[in-house]
Amino acid sequence: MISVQQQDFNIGDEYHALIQDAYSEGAVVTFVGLVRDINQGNSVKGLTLEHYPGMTEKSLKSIVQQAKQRWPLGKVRVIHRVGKLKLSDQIVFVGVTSRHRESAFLACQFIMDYLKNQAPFWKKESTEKGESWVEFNDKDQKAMQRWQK
Amino acid sequence: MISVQQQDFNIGDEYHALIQDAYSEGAVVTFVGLVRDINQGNSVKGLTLEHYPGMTEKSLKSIVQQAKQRWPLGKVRVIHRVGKLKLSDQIVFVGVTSRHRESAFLACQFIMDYLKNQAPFWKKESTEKGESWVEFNDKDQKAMQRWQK
Amino acid sequence: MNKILFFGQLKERIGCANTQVELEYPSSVAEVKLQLQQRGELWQQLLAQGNVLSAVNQTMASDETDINAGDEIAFFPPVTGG
Amino acid sequence: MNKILFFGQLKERIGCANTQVELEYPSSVAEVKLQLQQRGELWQQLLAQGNVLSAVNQTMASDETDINAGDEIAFFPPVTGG
Repeated sequence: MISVQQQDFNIGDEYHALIQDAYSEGAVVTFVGLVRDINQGNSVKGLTLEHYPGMTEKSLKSIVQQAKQRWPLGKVRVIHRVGKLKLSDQIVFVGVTSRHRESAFLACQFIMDYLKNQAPFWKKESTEKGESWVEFNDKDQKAMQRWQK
Repeated sequence: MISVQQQDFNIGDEYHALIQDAYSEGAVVTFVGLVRDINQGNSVKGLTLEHYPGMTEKSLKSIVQQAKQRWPLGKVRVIHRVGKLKLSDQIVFVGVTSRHRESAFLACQFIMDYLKNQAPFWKKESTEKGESWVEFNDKDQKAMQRWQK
Repeated sequence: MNKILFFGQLKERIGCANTQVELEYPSSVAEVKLQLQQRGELWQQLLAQGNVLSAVNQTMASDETDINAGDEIAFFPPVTGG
Repeated sequence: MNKILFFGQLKERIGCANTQVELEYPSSVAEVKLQLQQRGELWQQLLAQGNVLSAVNQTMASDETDINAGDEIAFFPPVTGG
């Protein structure tokens, strides 16, 4: 299930939804991304997340489908927030269940690596020097490319 | 922080403790292992986890220290339950925060792979055919060895 | 007639969130870009940037992607979510 | 005098959770194993298994690990936690 939303999310609730009736899935891996105080050398006070409505859901759905083709997964949950966020706020949640831990870890990483490269979100940070758009990080491209070998 | 305990744990509480005052850590990865209904071909009703008191804590502490030497981590939390568990019960929790998602994913996997090979816990499953000790899985040894290259 | 959307820094610098173009079909993302670049120096400069990404009907596209009547086209900088 | 502990399937099959041995120091895990194997056929057979792990003072050990007075020694099958 995929959600793109302004409101915050609760990890406990998301985790419980993931493991409900999951008698065969022994592994649950979750990732949460938070607003950090320092990014690319700037002191961050908060950020605004812009997105391309419709395409965000479509691209996340396609990423999750690709992950499900690669690994035997149980449930997958992706939440990405948009709008104004402040320091330490939750930005993104990816939760994956699988029969084995390796598949759960790999699928969760895969989804995050593809999300970082393909899902149409853009961060504008507010720092002491004013507002500025976050630059794409080449490390994220390399992280995605390793899945394509 | 490391806990070896009979009682259950709450993911929401553990997650909140991990992110408290974590202004610089943008990534949180958690792993939970649950009692699966099928293991090594047998239908599982529950299990008993035996451990070597004292050594479990010592070995988990050493594994966490090794992870902290390899990656720039914020907080690390490991909980492993012992005693009688039933189907779908939570067995183990590993939670890691880091500045970057790659470190958080790798450290969480590393801790689980080492725990599976080095922490002195033994599972006895209760299946329809009676009770039987779980056999060590070679896959787990291979999973650990990849970190030693 | 095709709807064109801009996002992120590109939208801000170009000073436009959405516009429309008239095309002869089948067209391509490259042709849309060329037509938009005729709108002035700023458009020309910004759309010529190598890192401008495009999507057609909300799916990542390339310069060679075909465009037909009613297709929604978007241009934006590299994404930075997550 | 050294305390010896057994865990898991090994404890169950050997029918003993803990025992004691008298050693001449410095001794080794291998010597402890040999001494325990003299307790009977079952002990001999079970401790000769290639997959029996050992720990000295709650740290994973090998046959070559030194044993001194007061060291706590444990033998157990491959671990299956997590």
